[in-house]
Amino acid sequence: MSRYILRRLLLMVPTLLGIMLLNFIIVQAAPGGPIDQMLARFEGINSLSSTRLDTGGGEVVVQDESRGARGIDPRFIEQLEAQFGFDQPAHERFIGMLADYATFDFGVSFFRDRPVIELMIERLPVSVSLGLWTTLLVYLISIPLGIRKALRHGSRFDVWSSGLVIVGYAIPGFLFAILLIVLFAGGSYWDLFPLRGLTSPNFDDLSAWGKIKDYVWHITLPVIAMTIGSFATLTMLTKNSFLDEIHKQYVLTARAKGASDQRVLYGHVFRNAMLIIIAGLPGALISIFFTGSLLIEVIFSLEGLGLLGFEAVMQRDYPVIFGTLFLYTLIGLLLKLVSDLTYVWVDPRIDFETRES
Amino acid sequence: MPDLLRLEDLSIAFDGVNVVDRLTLSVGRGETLALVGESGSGKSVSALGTMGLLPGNASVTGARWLGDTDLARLRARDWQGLRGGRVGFIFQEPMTSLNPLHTVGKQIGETLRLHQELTGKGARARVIELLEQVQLPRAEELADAWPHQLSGGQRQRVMIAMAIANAPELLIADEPTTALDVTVQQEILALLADLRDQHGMGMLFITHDLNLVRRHADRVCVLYQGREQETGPVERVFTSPRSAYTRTLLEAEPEGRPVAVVSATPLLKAEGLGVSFQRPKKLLMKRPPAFEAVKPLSLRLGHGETLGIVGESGSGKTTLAMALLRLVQSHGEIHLDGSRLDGLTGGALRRMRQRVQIVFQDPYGSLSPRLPVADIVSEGLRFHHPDLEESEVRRRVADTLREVGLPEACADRYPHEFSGGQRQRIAVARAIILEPALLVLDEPTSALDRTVQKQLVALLRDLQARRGISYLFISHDLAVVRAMAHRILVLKEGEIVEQGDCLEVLERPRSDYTRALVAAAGLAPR
Amino acid sequence: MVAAFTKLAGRFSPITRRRFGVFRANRRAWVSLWIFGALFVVSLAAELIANDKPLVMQYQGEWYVPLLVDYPETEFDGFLPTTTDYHDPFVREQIATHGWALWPPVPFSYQTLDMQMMRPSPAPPDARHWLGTDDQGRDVLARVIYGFRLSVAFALVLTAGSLALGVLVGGIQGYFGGKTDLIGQRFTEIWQGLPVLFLLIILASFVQPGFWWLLGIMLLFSWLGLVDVVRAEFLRARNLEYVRAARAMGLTPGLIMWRHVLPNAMVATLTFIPFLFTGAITTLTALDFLGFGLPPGSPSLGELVAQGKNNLHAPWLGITAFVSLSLMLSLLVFIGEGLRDAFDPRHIQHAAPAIERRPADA
Amino acid sequence: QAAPDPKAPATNDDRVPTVHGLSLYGEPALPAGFAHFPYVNPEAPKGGSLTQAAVGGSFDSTNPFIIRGTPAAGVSRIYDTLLEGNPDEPFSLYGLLAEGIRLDPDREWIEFDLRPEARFHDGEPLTARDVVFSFELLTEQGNPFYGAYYADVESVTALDDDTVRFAFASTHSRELPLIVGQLPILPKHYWEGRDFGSPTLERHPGSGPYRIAEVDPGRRIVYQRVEDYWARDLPVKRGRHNIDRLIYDYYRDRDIAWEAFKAGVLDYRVDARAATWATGYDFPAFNNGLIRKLRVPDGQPAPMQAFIYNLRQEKFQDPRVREALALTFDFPWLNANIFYDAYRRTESFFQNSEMAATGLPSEAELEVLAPWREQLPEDVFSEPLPMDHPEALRERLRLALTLLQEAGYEVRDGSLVEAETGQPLALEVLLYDSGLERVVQPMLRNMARLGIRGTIRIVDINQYLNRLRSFDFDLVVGQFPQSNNPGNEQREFWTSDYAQTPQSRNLMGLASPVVDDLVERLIRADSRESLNTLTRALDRVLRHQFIVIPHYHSGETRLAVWDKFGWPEPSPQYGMDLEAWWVDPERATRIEERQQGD
Ligand SMILES: Nc1ncnc2c1ncn2[C@@H]1O[C@H](COP(=O)(O)OP(=O)(O)OP(=O)(O)O)[C@@H](O)[C@H]1O
Ligand SMILES: Nc1ncnc2c1ncn2[C@@H]1O[C@H](COP(=O)(O)OP(=O)(O)OP(=O)(O)O)[C@@H](O)[C@H]1O
Ligand SMILES: [Mg+2]
Ligand SMILES: [Mg+2]
Repeated sequence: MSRYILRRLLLMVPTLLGIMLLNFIIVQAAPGGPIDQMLARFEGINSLSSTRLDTGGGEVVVQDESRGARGIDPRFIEQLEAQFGFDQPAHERFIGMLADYATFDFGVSFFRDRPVIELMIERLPVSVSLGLWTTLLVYLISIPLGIRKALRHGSRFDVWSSGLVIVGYAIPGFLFAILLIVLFAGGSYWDLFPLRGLTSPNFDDLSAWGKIKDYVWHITLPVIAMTIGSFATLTMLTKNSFLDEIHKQYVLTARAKGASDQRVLYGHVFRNAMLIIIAGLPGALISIFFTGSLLIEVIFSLEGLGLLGFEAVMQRDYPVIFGTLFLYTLIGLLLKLVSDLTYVWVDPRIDFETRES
Repeated sequence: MPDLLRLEDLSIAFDGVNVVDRLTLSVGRGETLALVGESGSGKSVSALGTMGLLPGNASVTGARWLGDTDLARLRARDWQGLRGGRVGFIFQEPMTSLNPLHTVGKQIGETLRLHQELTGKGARARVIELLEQVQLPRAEELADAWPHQLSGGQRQRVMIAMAIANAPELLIADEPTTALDVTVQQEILALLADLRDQHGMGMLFITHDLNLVRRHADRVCVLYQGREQETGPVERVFTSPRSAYTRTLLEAEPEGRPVAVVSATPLLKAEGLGVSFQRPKKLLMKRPPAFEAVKPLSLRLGHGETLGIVGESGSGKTTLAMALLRLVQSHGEIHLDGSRLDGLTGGALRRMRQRVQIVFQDPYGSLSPRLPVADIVSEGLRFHHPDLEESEVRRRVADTLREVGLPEACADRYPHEFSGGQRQRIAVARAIILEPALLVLDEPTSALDRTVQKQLVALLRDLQARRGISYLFISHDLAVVRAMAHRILVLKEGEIVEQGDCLEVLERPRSDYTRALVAAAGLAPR
Repeated sequence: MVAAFTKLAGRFSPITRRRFGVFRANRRAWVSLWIFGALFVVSLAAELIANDKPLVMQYQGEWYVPLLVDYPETEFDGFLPTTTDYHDPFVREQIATHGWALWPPVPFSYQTLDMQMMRPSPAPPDARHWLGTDDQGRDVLARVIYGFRLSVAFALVLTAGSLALGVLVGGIQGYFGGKTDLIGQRFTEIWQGLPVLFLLIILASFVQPGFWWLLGIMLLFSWLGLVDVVRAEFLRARNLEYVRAARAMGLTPGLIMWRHVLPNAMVATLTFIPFLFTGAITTLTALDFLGFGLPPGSPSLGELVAQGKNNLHAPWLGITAFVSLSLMLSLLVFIGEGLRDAFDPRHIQHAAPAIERRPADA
Repeated sequence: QAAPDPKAPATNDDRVPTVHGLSLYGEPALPAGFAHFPYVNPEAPKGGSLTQAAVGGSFDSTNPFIIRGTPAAGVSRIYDTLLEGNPDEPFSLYGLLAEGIRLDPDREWIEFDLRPEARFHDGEPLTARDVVFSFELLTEQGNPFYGAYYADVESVTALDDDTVRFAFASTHSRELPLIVGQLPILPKHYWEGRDFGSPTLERHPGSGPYRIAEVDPGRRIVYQRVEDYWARDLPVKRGRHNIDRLIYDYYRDRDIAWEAFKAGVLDYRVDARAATWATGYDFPAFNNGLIRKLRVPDGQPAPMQAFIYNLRQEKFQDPRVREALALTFDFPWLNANIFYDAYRRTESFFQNSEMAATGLPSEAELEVLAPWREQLPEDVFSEPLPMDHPEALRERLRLALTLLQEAGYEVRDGSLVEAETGQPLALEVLLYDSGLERVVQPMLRNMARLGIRGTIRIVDINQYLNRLRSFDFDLVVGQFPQSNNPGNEQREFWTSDYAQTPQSRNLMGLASPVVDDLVERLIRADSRESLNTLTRALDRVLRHQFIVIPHYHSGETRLAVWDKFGWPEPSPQYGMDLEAWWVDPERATRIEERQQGD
């Protein structure tokens, strides 16, 4: 096994390389680079507000009137190119980037002029908060619910709980988020929760308990909005895989031993049914932590990694794009390895090494 | 003294089809009641029904009493205390009945914990003790093994250990010794008898082995097609059976000998074939030496010949068979019909496989749960003979099913809807329908009653005579081996202790082990 | 109809019949299937239900079939030599005085702007627009009908495609294991790392991404979600006894995977189907958001969601989108459950609990 | 003409009088020694706070002068400028940092006498060296915009501690001296030795009425009124900067900001959407009279928002085609059905101002246009403005069809083709924001009725700009913002020099000698009167050429505020001055109880 792990770890290097290379090529090939972005700023067009994450309502176009681009000095463009390193050929830039990445130096954002790593660390609290609580809630609710549904397959409880999670899934998360805000944070109905942010402005002055309360108070709505859609798949997955297992002979054995339902389910069936749930975990985690919360972040004016990555793409902020990509990929690969190892831990019959002829 | 277990007019139906019809029986304290009967007659179902372990589509009616407890009115919580505590249950198919993801020790430990609240070191010691009681070799090591690392007989012993762990009042043993060689069988039954005598344990002993009934049961109840034929003391039933069915049952005994081999050109030849399994490595420790399940050995099997493989449970019979078929990693040479089998891969290996078929020791596990029987049986045929017409395929499936004694109507049912013996026959049907050149049979008759056994043996011999099939026949049942095998090979701890002509070995065993085996078998003289 | 079905089923093998029986016995699934089928069939005939042209009409004694033929307005004594706008008050007036017209139940198509409406859009539901209008003055009901068709078609193809690819790749990796798995997985990882957004941007610089383009691009990536679970299930299943049995029989790996492993490793896949399906629909939404969606004006449920977001003061937009989506998903999940039951060999009708909570024989 | 020696001492001779203010044309309206701007409330109470939303994104910089980083909203207010504008006049500036102003009558240089009491927030005096430093800093290291904006400034010299002189390279621009007065002054002692080019979040000192109090990127920025602001009693500042705390809360989503306003987290809201303005005000706070809606007239020319033709394309060469296409834009329907009648049609390029042409050309205009009579269509001289186009859609279509037919098009098989070549007329509207789709779709639909195949193409912003740069479009939506003092920028808008310059505002690629001439004359106009004549003439020429399909404008700012503010009424003529608002302490306490804190 340790040989296998070592091999997997070694293989991460070419995998990462491949991903970075492909991304490098594709990103460069896409129309509109950072220079164009800079030029767009002269036009008074902010590439971020022009995405459809937020349309002004389509009535009037807003342009900054004072800053007409009065013929941009070509020298300035050259200067920008040099600054961004575009005066070097692509392959040299790529190699340079890799060399930096090898030492975990992710460079400096083009537009924010701050180290990428710093930007990411700054965004971490939001992403971790959302990701952690969402994952916890979803798993803590969906799995027992799924099990219960499996037990009562076809019952009325099964039907209405299915209905509930499905409806939750079908509600577009961002609409739900807005609904929550209108209902519970806006000025029209109940004004119970804050509208934005992770903490209050006076967070630092609060007592420890006050801090916790403040944090919970802020995180409630975003987490609800994020989880609402996530129950369905996991619940149904749990239910179905339990249904699959629950009739197996070993369950009978466990019952013949006098084990209670709970014990049978959680002690015996669970482990057997858990495999696919684990299999889906790395993907779910990555998306919850790094991308899944984009719209929620926008709506609750939170600054998380999802937004960082998206903005970087829209702005063509290459260092941030590649930095975040590198990190997500690396974490993704590690998570995958961990989940593979959990397979073996859960089901000792699984082995990766033997090859089927 | 009130009976320990009393069933009155127990009827069981699946989706409206009656499989047990007004069965009445009782088991007293310290008494062994043997439940015998044809395969598929409802023995297992009755036992499961008694304990409320049948699936939801079964309806159970009639009175069931355990001592003063009315089982028909028991609440879930009370069942929990009863099962595994007052009543031990040994399932018929040990290979599939263990939780594949828990170690053996943990599964036995759980029983202890549930009913004796024994945990930690104490539990562990008791587990080892139990495993030793049931004659499991290397008990310390195997307690940490997963079920799939155990041989069939070993798993069965784990089941038994689990059932007796809490010294139950009543033990329901559904074919508890089918996978055990006769010597171990003896000891296990002695152990059970011990328990019976010490704790006054009552035992419902389901079996098809009449020898065992004769030796170990007090009373016997004969079932036929879900109906009770007769019940009475063993002596009486065996000496003067009242029902016609009992009589046929008693008379049936595999007999005769296979036809002599025509050509002795070897079909299968193995040279220095060995299999070893890696033992788990403890953290920071050096890896212990691999466990040699089959030590390098050589064997040969001629065209139209049957080689019987017998030996202690856990001696490597199954592993050897698997190795010969290239289903486990092995080393050494294997020749089939003159060509090397080891080293073959892909298509070439697959083509070989058409000529070599196997009946697994664990029929339940080897049947795809989501395929109906008709598909299971016809699959190989359709694949290897794609030119066959649909009607022809169907006809041959029906024929084969009939030949192994299964009603045609069962073709559309799923494997789990059968009795243990029926499943075994499905597995046999699947193998013989292809008419291979070599057929490996791993305990093909363990779950069959004498009548069906006899029928099957006759069928196999007939096939051999007609098609010149070679058999590799693994069994604990020396009577069946004698009826099937030309030559015999005795395995112990992965090594061949003896081989030679079947009758020769059985009548004049040379090694001590064989001698003990033959003696324990108590083969009827012929 | 039901009888015909039953008769048809009679010609199948008993096991199929049995499965069919189980499926039918699940009333929820059965009804869901019918509703879904009906909705889809209806939406296929969307042109007959929601259209801005009369189906047939008579004008000055002559017959016209505007549904099929484009008549210039000059035909009705107007001055425009181009296809008639039958909502134009002048044309309406002409038809009213010189003939009659049979309109579809919803007299608007998905892109009809209601030029005669005299209240601001988005307008709440009323007799003219049963589900109101969207922020461009188009009839929401008509858009839902067409959008349902488009979205379902998109989702159907995408789901089928990603299912096939995901199961294939995941299955091969899981079943063969070893090097195949090791290398295959690295390739999927690299593939997964491709920047979809940038590919879309590049694509959008060449073509106006239409239905098929989006489908293609999405198909390239949507299967990745399935690979891991399928692989895990295959990794486990390949060690099971019946798979070994199948191998011993000499079946090809493909066949073993297809007939033995897959049916028993389908839990996750089957569960995911309805979600993949609706996921495909919401993918369209997301793309619309980022501006890489279907061409402007296309009726997609995703676009409706976006409208709902941008017009919070018009809740009927969001609600309609939400109701259509959840209706569709519920139907699919229920159908999926029915199918699962039908293929579950141990399915027990009128499900008694799998684990007792009452006396066992009750 | 020789530039004056920059080293020359302050030109205190009588030829150049020292004045208190400048106006683009003529004299500033307020006399020297005026007490305060006429519209302000000099007794306005000080105190309170105003929270408003900054929507869309975040900020990561408190330096608004550089190209990198996203500066925080409102951050320029921490700096003072040399001169301060009076919103009650079209374009007049009065001394703020400058106590006295001397403008060379030949407009070759300008000198400012700085007020000795001027102080930065950290107490350091503000001197001429700071002015020179600021100019150099901004033009060299700042946003390239400054370099371009002040390109005609040849040199800046500190003549002594309190006097600074700007020398100009050309004397063409009337505006330049005034623009110079708008230069923000940064503290030299602070910035020396700091990296100006990269964005930071430090609370830089300025000299203005507010300083940065709190910086919380992604969430808010707070400005605190400087209690002992050195200029607080100057006439240009009296009665202004009354509110203690100006807070910008950042929201990424417009709708959430709206909710925040409803909840009372925000005090002040500019409502950009007609729909919310018309229907959204139905929530407890509003119904209880805690919120006031007000509409402040813009006082500025409304920007010309329009579909812009790419005149480089063959198909748009014929003005009749352009006119016909413009006829398909059915504004009344749009206004009634989409915009809750919130907008007015834009007709002129100088809409909403005295510079717009109306009716028949005046004598003066005729005179201006006379030399070009040959090149111009007769309509320019004979037809009154606005153009006589029918309102009813059917009639517009009829007219459009006629025009198209005149231009050589005909309908074949339902589609409009050029009769000679058989080439169908098809066009694509290029957008980067789907929000405008609803403005475009109805027009395309009407075009379809003429047999014109119109499509919308929505691409991301980068590609959008790329395509603009390569002139690869048919129709885009664009804007021509106008100030009350059109000047140099008109060249970039209309002249042939810019027709082929990528990224210029002359997107349509207009290249007309008439227009070029009018623009040049306009820039040199020496009085308001002649300026107006020239803009009207230009407007007339442009409108008769149908170079755009004009949209609509609102002409006012729609505001909603929690009812705790007072503001000057009437609002200054040429735009609102939020700095003159104040918080009414009594109402504020009542209101703030009902508001939610954040
Ligand atoms: N789940 C089920 N559904 C339908 N029929 C079943 C089911 N389980 C068992 N049967 C049928 O019930 C009958 C009795 O089965 P049972 O398992 O009791 O046989 P048995 O006497 O134990 O036979 P064997 O000796 O082969 O184990 C068989 O004919 C079998 O086909
Ligand atoms: N996968 C495995 N890993 C480790 N040990 C194994 C494995 N499979 C089998 N063994 C061990 O190999 C030995 C031989 O097993 P095998 O199944 O061949 O026995 P058998 O002769 O068939 O016995 P039985 O009669 O009980 O079926 C046993 O001791 C068993 O514990
Ligand atoms: Mg049985
Ligand atoms: Mg064995």
